[in-house]
Amino acid sequence: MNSLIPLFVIVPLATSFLIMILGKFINGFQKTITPLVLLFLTVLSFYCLLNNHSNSYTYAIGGWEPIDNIPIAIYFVMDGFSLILLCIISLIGFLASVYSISYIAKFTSENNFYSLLCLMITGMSGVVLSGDLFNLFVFLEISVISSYALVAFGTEKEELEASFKYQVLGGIASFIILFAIGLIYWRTKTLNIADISALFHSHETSTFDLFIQILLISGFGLKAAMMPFHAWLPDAHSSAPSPISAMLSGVLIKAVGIYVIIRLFFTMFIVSEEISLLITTLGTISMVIGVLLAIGQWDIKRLLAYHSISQMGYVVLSIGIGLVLLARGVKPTVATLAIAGGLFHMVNHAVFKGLLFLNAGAIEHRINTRNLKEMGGLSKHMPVTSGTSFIASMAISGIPPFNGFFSKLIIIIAAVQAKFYLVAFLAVFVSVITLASFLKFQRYAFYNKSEHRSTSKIKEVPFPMLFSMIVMGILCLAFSLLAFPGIREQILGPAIDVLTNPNQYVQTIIGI
Amino acid sequence: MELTLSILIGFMILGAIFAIHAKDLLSAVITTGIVGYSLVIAFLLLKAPDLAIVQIVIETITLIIMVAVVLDSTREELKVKPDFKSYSNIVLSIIFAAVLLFFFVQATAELNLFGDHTLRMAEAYVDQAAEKTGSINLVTGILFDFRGYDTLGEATILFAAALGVLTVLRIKGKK
Amino acid sequence: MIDYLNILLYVQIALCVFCLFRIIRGPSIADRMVGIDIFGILVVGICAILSIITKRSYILDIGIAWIILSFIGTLTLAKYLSGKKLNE
Amino acid sequence: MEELLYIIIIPILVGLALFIIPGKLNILKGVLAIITSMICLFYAATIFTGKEFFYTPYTFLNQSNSNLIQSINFDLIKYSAFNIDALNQLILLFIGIFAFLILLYSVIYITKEKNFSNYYEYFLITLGCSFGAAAADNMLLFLIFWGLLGLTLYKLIKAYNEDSSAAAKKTLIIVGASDGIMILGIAILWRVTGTLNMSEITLNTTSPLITSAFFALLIGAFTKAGAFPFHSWIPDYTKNAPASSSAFLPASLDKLLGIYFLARICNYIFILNDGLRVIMLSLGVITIITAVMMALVQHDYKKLLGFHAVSQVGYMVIGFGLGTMIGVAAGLFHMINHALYKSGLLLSAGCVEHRTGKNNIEEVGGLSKAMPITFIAALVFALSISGIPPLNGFASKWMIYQGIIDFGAGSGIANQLWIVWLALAVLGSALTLASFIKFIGGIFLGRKKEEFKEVKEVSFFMWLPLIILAFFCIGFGVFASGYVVPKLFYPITGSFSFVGIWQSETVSILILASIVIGLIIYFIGNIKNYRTADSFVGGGEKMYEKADYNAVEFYKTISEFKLFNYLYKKAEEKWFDIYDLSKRCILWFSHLFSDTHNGILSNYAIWIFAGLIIMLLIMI
Amino acid sequence: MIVYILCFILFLVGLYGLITRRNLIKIVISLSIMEFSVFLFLVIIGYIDAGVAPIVELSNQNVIYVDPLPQAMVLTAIVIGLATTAMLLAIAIRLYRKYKTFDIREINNLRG
Amino acid sequence: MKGMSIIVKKVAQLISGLIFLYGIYIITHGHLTPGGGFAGGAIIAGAYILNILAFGSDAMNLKNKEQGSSLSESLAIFIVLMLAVFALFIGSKIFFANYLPKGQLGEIISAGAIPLYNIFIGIEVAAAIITIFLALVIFKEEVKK
Amino acid sequence: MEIIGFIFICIGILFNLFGCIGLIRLPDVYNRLQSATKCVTLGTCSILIGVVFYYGFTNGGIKAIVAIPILFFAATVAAHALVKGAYIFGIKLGDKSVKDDYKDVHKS
Amino acid sequence: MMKYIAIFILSFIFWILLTFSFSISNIVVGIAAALVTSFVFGKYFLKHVRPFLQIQRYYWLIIYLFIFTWECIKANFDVAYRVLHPAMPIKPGIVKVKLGLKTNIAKTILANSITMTPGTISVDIVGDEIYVHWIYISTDNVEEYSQKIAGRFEKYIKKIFE
Ligand code: NA
Ligand code: NA
Repeated sequence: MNSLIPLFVIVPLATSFLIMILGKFINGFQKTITPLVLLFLTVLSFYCLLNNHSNSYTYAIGGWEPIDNIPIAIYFVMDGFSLILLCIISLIGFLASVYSISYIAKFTSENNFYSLLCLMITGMSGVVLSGDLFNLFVFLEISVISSYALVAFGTEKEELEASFKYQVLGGIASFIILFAIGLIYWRTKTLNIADISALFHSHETSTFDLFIQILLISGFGLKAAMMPFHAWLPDAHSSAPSPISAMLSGVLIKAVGIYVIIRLFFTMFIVSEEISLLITTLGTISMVIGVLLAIGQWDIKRLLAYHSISQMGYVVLSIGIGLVLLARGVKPTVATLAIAGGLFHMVNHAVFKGLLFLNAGAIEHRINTRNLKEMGGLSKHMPVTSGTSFIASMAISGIPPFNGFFSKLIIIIAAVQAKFYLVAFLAVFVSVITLASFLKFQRYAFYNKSEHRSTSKIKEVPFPMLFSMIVMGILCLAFSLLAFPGIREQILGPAIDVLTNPNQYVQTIIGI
Repeated sequence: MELTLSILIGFMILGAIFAIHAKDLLSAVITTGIVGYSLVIAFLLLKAPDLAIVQIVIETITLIIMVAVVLDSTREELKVKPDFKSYSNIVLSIIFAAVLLFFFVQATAELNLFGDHTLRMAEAYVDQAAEKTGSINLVTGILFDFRGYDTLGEATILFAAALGVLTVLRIKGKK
Repeated sequence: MIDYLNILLYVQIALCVFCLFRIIRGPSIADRMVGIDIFGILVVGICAILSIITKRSYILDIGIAWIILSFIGTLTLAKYLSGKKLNE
Repeated sequence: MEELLYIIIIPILVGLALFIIPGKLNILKGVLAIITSMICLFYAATIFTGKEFFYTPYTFLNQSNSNLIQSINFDLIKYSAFNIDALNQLILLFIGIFAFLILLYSVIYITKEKNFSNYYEYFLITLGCSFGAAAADNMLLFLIFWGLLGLTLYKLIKAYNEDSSAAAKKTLIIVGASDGIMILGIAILWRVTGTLNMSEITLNTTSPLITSAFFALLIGAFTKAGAFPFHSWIPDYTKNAPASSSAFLPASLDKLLGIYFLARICNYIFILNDGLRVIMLSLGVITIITAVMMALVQHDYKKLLGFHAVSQVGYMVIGFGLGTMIGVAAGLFHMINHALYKSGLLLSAGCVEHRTGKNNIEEVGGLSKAMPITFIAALVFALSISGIPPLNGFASKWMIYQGIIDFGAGSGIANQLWIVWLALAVLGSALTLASFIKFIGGIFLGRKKEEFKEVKEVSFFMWLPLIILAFFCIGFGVFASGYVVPKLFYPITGSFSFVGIWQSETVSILILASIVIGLIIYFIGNIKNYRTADSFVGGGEKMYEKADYNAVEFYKTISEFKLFNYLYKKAEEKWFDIYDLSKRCILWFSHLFSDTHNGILSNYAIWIFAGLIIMLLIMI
Repeated sequence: MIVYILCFILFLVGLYGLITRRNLIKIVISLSIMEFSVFLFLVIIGYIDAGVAPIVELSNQNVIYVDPLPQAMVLTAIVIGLATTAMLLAIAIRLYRKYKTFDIREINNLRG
Repeated sequence: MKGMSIIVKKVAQLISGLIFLYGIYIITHGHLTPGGGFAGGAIIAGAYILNILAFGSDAMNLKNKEQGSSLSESLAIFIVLMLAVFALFIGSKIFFANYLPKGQLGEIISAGAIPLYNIFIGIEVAAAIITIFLALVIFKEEVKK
Repeated sequence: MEIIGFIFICIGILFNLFGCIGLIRLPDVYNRLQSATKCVTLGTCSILIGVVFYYGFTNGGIKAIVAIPILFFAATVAAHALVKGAYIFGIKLGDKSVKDDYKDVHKS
Repeated sequence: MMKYIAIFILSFIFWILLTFSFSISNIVVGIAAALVTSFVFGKYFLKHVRPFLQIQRYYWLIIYLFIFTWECIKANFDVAYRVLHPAMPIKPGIVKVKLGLKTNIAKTILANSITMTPGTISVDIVGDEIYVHWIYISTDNVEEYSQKIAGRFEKYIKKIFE
């Protein structure tokens, strides 16, 4: 298993370069190789996920062994938590790339698109696997820089504007993160997360620790688009080409935002109750305000983008509750439940939000508008799009039997168990407004009659796009199974073990 | 040393403020270049020759790119009347700066002073590193051996940026 | 001797302030370009002195690099003045 | 015991399988669906006649290597997934009956609706889920089935135009919201009791936490059943959905389940205190009065029926609010009765719509000769809902009055106010009668229009269910005290002193009074109407319009009162609709926040640093 | 300590520019200035008073070298900075072509 | 006249080759002196940029240089990756292991694979910067009708 | 040797100082270019010669020697390009100027 | 072909000067680097490279360097005087200087020499004339100042480059 770890980075990276080298000479190379490679990665990641047996696997790049128990190499660390992320990265990546075969055909420079897509996946895999703070930053930059370019891929006014704002705000985040990494290095003289964790755990929390924790919350919160650091997201996610929106909302904000926050705060820092409460609060605020912003939107993709903020709020608040309970040292079972709910919802969100963006893309592909007011009556002409988008809408709104229901259920139950009644209530409230705004989407896009155009000529989208949407629709149902005992232990269990037991992570690397 | 460096940084701050306020973009670009070059001197003083040489080239390349952009567009700074918003932004940012500075001083009060640094991770990168990597330039040794993976990432970022620039600047987005 | 050289180094660094003054003061854009050009040359001197102080000849490499790049940078600026695109 | 599994799984599986059959073979789908529903009915009857039992079909093995997770008591199916007691048995049986009858009706009705794909699929899934919800003991399982019902409810409206898609949206939002709130209630219950099985929980509503759990669950029940203030989806739904859908879900199945759950929470899970009873009873009478007032002024006969579907729920709420044996039995009885006559009414309305294609009372008329069977059935249903003896509506309303009077003997505040509850309930009944005179008169009586010359009676499969339902109405009325109530409700509530129908003079007088008042109100309202109609005799085309009963006139009469005028106006602006109120409120906030996202980059940067600084200020 | 503070002030100057300027190029410049300060900060952290530049002297074994790790990090970060700046400028020039202005408040189609 | 004045052109002809060589020097001495692939690559790019500035891109037949440079960029970084991957097959069989013999310290040919990395990173950086530069200066917006 | 080198360096810095003063004092951009580039370049060359004396005939010394012609060419060409650019850009000669022969050439 | 060889030799010398090491490996790498340089940049090198290969020209070059240095120092003090003098005695302007040189490289070197000499800076070369910005125009006579500005170097440059 250990020797498989570097493949997650090497393979997409090599693909990205190969596309630029061979894509010019071999016709259709880019759109063949990318889905194939990502399918391979998907299979690989699921193979690892199903065989990891709650272990952490490490890989010292360059083969440098620790000296005096100080790790000096950059480590790949693959454990239950990073595997979940790897799986959704490669899975959504695969589906988005299949979808792109038809979707991107209308753009020029397809090679660049696929190459950047592979780079983005490389970056995310690198972030998720890296056990080194600075290396994590580097891979984060790979993924965000390729996403900057991909957002502007269409080179229309809005896309460029969105990309610029995204870059400026993302740049602020990067500097804050780098600054915080510098401060951490100043304090600990090391960059290895496990080593830093061991050092931080050996002395009391000080003002300095709080300062860097807050810096990192801001920095990675910006990448994760938590309120009030969210402003770039609706622009960027709505302007990007749809498969990219699916990647951005479905995976990127999780891999470079939420994942890192969780990893750092569970594994690296000694977290105080106050900071955990702060994280919970941020999550709650994002959840509520995100959805309030979403419901007023008439641009589908903007609506979806604001929902990403809101849904990430669920994840963050749930993880935050887990963190609070762990910090208080009470009710470990509820903490586990909260973390499970958060992770579960994160996985679910990847699927249904990815699907929703693909649906939006399908609609845009056929009728060239994102404005709900200009749509209508599409359910007859685009039955698959309509059906899958209904599934996804219900899933994100938390209607049974779709996956979103179960994760929200767990989150609400955990919040109530932890006596966060207000948070639980708000979670329900937001869920209802989510439902309302997705029914609005359903109503205006698929059911109403359209006054603006004759719908008779509209056809369903081509097969590759349908394929991705159908698979994601099935996944929306299938991921419900993660709520059930047996499956849940297999998939989410190792991740939760990793998070609730940071020593394991540290010991795997330092080997004390 | 500390004094020289402080003066140099003060010089940079001055340049930076001017760059931000310059009435024309080319002046701003040039001043940014000066600030970047001052950074090189700082790197030299701080015994970071590798950084110095990289910063020179990168700063110059940045300057050239910026000039190309300004040349293609305009060097006029916007002629806008400052409104309430711009004044309030100035006030806000000064308040932010003050508060952040306060917290920074608070937070870093307990850390080691300038020039007083110990090694932990880097100890292995320095101790017999030349024998381990074969490179007497320790920074290169780190970059391509101990942390070669970072460097691969870094080169990939440059690749991504070049690809991104090509992508953004292609003439037609759609067929 | 090294101490004296240090003083010279600081003098040389201090001379850079003149360039900054010219850059800030202007008045024309060409003045600013002159400022940055001179700055580039002054820094080569800094490198040279530093090289002696630290007894590291490789700092001269940095100086040479600086000469070259400062030259290219100034040419770019000059080309700006001549009103042509950079590739014309 | 396996029957239970069959009635849940078979319809769902068949429903899913029907998706594969192409839409052209709709008849085949219908036949398969009928067969399925017959099987279900058979099993439901078997369960009804059988014993009470707990049933856990399958327990997942915990194969976890994570001890922490194992220790969480979070399993959907623990040990008692389903619980069948007398109440469930009754509900399951009637779900089976209604499904079968309405499906019978649908075969012809739905074939005409060309655009309606997947009707049978969702119908059968609904059926299976209803069985599941009615039988579930584990609250999460219950919640899943319950939530699925909302989904199929949404799918059973054919959302083809502006209004119907809006109605569909509104429906699912309200139902979904209530489901969400129920999750909160269930979560709190779990937190307080540590179990998810309804059968294990009995709680005194002492602490605020438990009370809020009660309200959370109450909202769920109220929404499903359609009680004030969560009723507003029903009229829109009935107006826009095909009649068979309305008859199936809001009129029968949702009522059965909603009231079933209301009964569960009011009488099994929670022990209500006096304050809660006042609230329950108030909500009951408010529901009755407001809904019937709205019904009075409707032009669309399907929507009118929708408001009545709300109004009648008030009686049931009163029944459970009383909490006495007779009250509960009355509530349940009224639930069954209501489901019978209301689905009958909606199906009749569907027949009329099927033949005429018109929805407005003013646009149809004089159909009694053309559609005699429908007319007679509708008349039975109308009389029944208006509480005319000896029909079933009378029997259950009477039991409720009886219950209120009995309740008045108690000492709590709720008991002291018994006369208020009684008076308003009677008034509601009177108004119901008034509006149904309009319904029958407007559709079936009066002058027949030229355009409906060719209108014929509906086909056998459509009127057969009507007749069956009508017979049920009559039978449940006639044999109420002797057979129906003891047989159906004594097993649930225990036997109580059921006072014979004609034995209580007070109650009889009350019933008569309500009839008289209703007639008076109706005729006062129509005096002007008749006069104008007279003056137009022989007046060409206009004659047809004015010669019929006119709901507009009726509305004018009522709205001559300034207060009513004002209230109706506000109601038209949807000021009393909780959905529209919250929508306005939320959109206001939405616009507020939207305006701050003005696209100015420096603002966004300021937010970032302000956020950073605020966090620093709080933490350090 | 003063060095750190001045370094942070340089960062704050960048922040100031970012918030108060509305010209795309000025915003890019402000980001560059923030970038400079972060680089400087990292290098200062690794500085050792008695140290020499981290290039091994084969003749002399007993020397202390300044910490080369922050230098390696900054080297990486400098190149990342170039990449970011290039991307930003490419988009800025493209935006200028579309809008004929560098005013970020005019380039404001995405709101709400 | 294309390009800059005759003085600039002559001097550019004279020293651009030397600048290129200086870039190679910086790259190949990356493990001995300051500099390396990044600095050297950028200097090489500088040599090209100098020529473009002095003569104009037409004189240099740069119509397809952009594609060419992006191709060589891709190729170079692909080789860098492959150098790292070769480690999986040679020696300790670990990704990014320095598998070549270390050689004599301070010699130009030493430090195992580091000079190789430096060279290809240098090519990559040079090509990337040239690509960016060309994209920025040669770029023309489509004329809107 | 070191003393000679030191003297060269001192001279160089003195030249630099003159150049910088010229940069501040002189009236127009052409004059500033005049004094500044020349003085500073010569000054820096002088410093480099000083370095040569310090290092002697070693790697460092040779490098300093190599640097001198490069600096010479770079600085002169840069100054020339700047002055021409400034003229084409339209920056007027200062008030003190007495002659402008280039005016006619540039116009044509 | 010639220019490829010239740049190869020049590069190799440059390499040796830069590294100043005569180990085999360094020379091998140097040759490789010079080859690459000549291969990549050969076509951009000066067109007429024959003068580079004639030894006698280097003799004049060295002489020229001394003269040039001397002139520079002289002029430098002159400029320093003008700059430091409180009254700033300058009389700047652009003058046209006639040249007797033919090849572009020679003109370029001359122009550079003029530029490098403090007090004068060449603005442009147009045909056989070189326009010079002069900080102190001492005379109005074209011949006179041509001699003063260019004449000092012209003959040496002619010998070296033509
Ligand atoms: Na529409
Ligand atoms: Na009528």
